Amino acid sequence: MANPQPASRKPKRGVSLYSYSGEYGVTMTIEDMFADIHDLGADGLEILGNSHIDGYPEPSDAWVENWFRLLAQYQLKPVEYGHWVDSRLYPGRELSTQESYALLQRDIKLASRLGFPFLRTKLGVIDDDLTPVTNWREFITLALPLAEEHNVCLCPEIHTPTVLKSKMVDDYVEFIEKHKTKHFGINVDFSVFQTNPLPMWEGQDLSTLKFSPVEDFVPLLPYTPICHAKFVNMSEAFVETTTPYDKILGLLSEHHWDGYLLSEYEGPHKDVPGYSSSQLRRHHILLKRLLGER
Amino acid sequence: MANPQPASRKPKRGVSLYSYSGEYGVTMTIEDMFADIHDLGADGLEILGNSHIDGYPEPSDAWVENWFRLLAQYQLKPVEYGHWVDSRLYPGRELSTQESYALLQRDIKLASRLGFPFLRTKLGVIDDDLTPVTNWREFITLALPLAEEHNVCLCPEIHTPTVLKSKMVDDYVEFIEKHKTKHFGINVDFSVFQTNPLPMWEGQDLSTLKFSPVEDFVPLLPYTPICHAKFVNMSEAFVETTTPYDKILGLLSEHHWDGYLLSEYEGPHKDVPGYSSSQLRRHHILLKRLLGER
Amino acid sequence: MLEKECIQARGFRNVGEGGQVVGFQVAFRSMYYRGVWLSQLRPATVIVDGETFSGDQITWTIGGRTFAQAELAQHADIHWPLLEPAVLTVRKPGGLTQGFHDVEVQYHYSSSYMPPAMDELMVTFMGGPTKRRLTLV
Amino acid sequence: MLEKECIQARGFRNVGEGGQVVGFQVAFRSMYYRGVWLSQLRPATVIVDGETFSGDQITWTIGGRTFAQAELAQHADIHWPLLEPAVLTVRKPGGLTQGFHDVEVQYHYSSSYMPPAMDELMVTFMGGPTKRRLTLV
Ligand SMILES: [Mn+2]
Ligand SMILES: [Mn+2]
Repeated sequence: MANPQPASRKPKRGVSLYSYSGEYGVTMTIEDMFADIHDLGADGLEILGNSHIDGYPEPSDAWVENWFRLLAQYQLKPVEYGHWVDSRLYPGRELSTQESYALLQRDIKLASRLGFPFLRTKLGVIDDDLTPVTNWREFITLALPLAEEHNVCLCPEIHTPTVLKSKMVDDYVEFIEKHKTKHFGINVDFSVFQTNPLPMWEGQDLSTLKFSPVEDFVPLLPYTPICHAKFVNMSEAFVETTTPYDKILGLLSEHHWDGYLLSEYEGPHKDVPGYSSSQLRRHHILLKRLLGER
Repeated sequence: MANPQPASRKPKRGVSLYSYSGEYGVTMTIEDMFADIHDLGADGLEILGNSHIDGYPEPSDAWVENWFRLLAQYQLKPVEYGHWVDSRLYPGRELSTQESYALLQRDIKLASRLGFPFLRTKLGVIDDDLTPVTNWREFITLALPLAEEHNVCLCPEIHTPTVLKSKMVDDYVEFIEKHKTKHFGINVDFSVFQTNPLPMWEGQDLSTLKFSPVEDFVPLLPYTPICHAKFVNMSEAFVETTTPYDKILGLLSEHHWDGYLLSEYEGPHKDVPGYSSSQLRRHHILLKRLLGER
Repeated sequence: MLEKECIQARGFRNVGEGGQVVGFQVAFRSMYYRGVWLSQLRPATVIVDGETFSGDQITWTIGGRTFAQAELAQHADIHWPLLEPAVLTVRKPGGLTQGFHDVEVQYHYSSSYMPPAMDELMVTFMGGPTKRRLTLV
Repeated sequence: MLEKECIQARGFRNVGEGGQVVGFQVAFRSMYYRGVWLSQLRPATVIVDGETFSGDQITWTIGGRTFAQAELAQHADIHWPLLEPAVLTVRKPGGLTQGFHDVEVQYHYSSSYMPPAMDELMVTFMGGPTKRRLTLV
């Protein structure tokens, strides 16, 4: 019932635990989040290493054992593991290439131990335009053999205010092509398609926000194994009011893209018990309808 | 700091986990309640068997091990174990004496395993005046040898609308005297002294409520090893507005009564996170002041 | 952790058997301050969008075991812990439609230290209404 | 579980050493959505009833280990988990008086995927005010 198999290649449904960040540890445990996702009939999971692993970066064997018990009980697959190369880890200086590589090694091994095929690799930035650190090619290149060994793919995230047609994205694509690697890719966060963002932060000037036409996604699909299905407002009619989900999912289905859509709720009232969960339920009704799942 | 020793014999401070019943399992775990009580400088604990023991009536060894770990960590002593002889356990008939005795055996053994010296033994009633079941003397008599073996004391609770000068209390005292036992006593809940109860239940007729003069407590002190320090409204001036705490604690100190006062919050807003905890903090400021603790 | 409301949003879903949707499940927590024995429970009624389900249309699942409502009275040795929502499985061929549903659960239990007449009263004074609007995905 | 507020009521108490009250403790949780390394933290300031404490008047306790504020920058290998409140121990001979106190904690941390200029901003946008009225028993 809960989880019908798609008849042909099409997007799969998952959830990022980030969606529950307003309740995690206050009114929800890891197990509560798993149970909540199970109700959606979704079977894919994103966690954030630094947030959701007790004892991070060295969880106990008992924690790991319980991790796999919970995955089995709630019929969930580990899909994406969020982590950070915190370039400004020490005050006053940036991490060296070797130091950054050491952080990558730690998280690749841990993600692999927990069964994740994808890592959402968040890079440090050097300016207000969010330009990544200048040595990213060096430490990613160092990490590619380990990623290959563990069969994982490192995916920086493309997120508003960045747009799909941008030097940042071009640089990532160029890197992938140059290395002819399947172990580096991009995670497209649907915030880049937001045509009508909510005024979430007081005083934010919305008039300067740029967004990407959905068509711009097409040439990037081969480099995009995974997406953040970002949403901020699901109406009672099961419509996301800020982002053209119909167009995005239409495009993905048309191109037989069959990666995971990881629901990522980033709207208001995340600290109101049950609110994020209720938004997720509406979001998966939308996804099921657009994907033709009964 | 937290827990100065009284210079002479006087009441000791504890807390019933019942106080947190609006938050237990929703926003508080057992450990949260222990940590909360530790802040009060109180060192005595009441639990309810049916509420607070995972796997009741047969907790796992791991649960019991954790129980003693928590007691040590938060410097708390098991004082009273609440349990019920649910006489109407089966629809349509009352439990036999032997069935009631079996329930007592189960709880006496479990309470003793967890280190409790007192049991708050709640009896079934047969009418609107809360008259206890007619066979209570029989099954309590059967249980006395086991109570002696485990060195525990069974204490029915005297609670409003019952008053201290009543047939129920006389009967209990007569039973204790007849058996010359230290393994049966009464728990006096300070609700019996409430001169000005809060209108907690809509439509309740407060004009008919009876209360006991504090002086009536004196002849019962020898039969009262433990009290529920019931409270329903602590003001910002650290005064309980319904119950003459100054008189009650004055009387107890004067008579060198040195049992535990188990704070039992039964006021409004128990489901508002932090509310009961904040009332308990005020209550223990009151108790410390009246007991001369710094 | 438990959701604060009596009726839990988590656990609300259709259930199937051999490829057919045969009904739905709804979980609710006890609003009482102590756990009760199954024999203290009285058969529950579930009302969804005005449609009433009761008696043998409903089973209870507690502690991984499932009971017919008529069996509850026999199980004085099985405890419904406070921290575990009871799952009601309601027979309804085809299940519920995707979307919003107004769900009400009526339940009660005996409590021997209260006047006997109260045993058959609905549990409304123990924690407010047991209605909630839920979303079925 | 954590209290929803940043500043936790649990853990607010005077602390002693050799029979003397030497200060007080206050615990607060991270309102960020991910755990941080100690070297990402900047020294905190605690304000109680208008009195300000900072620098070496304050130590941090995380994971059972206690750190001077000046040491935090070195510990890039020690993680402050989301589920664990940090305990600030504040030196104040005699401690705080019994009763109510208005407590404010100011803290911030670096986050490398945000513009570098944000590293030194107070964390006010991550979860509202960090003030709370607490009761010392
Ligand atoms: Mn994202
Ligand atoms: Mn009581």
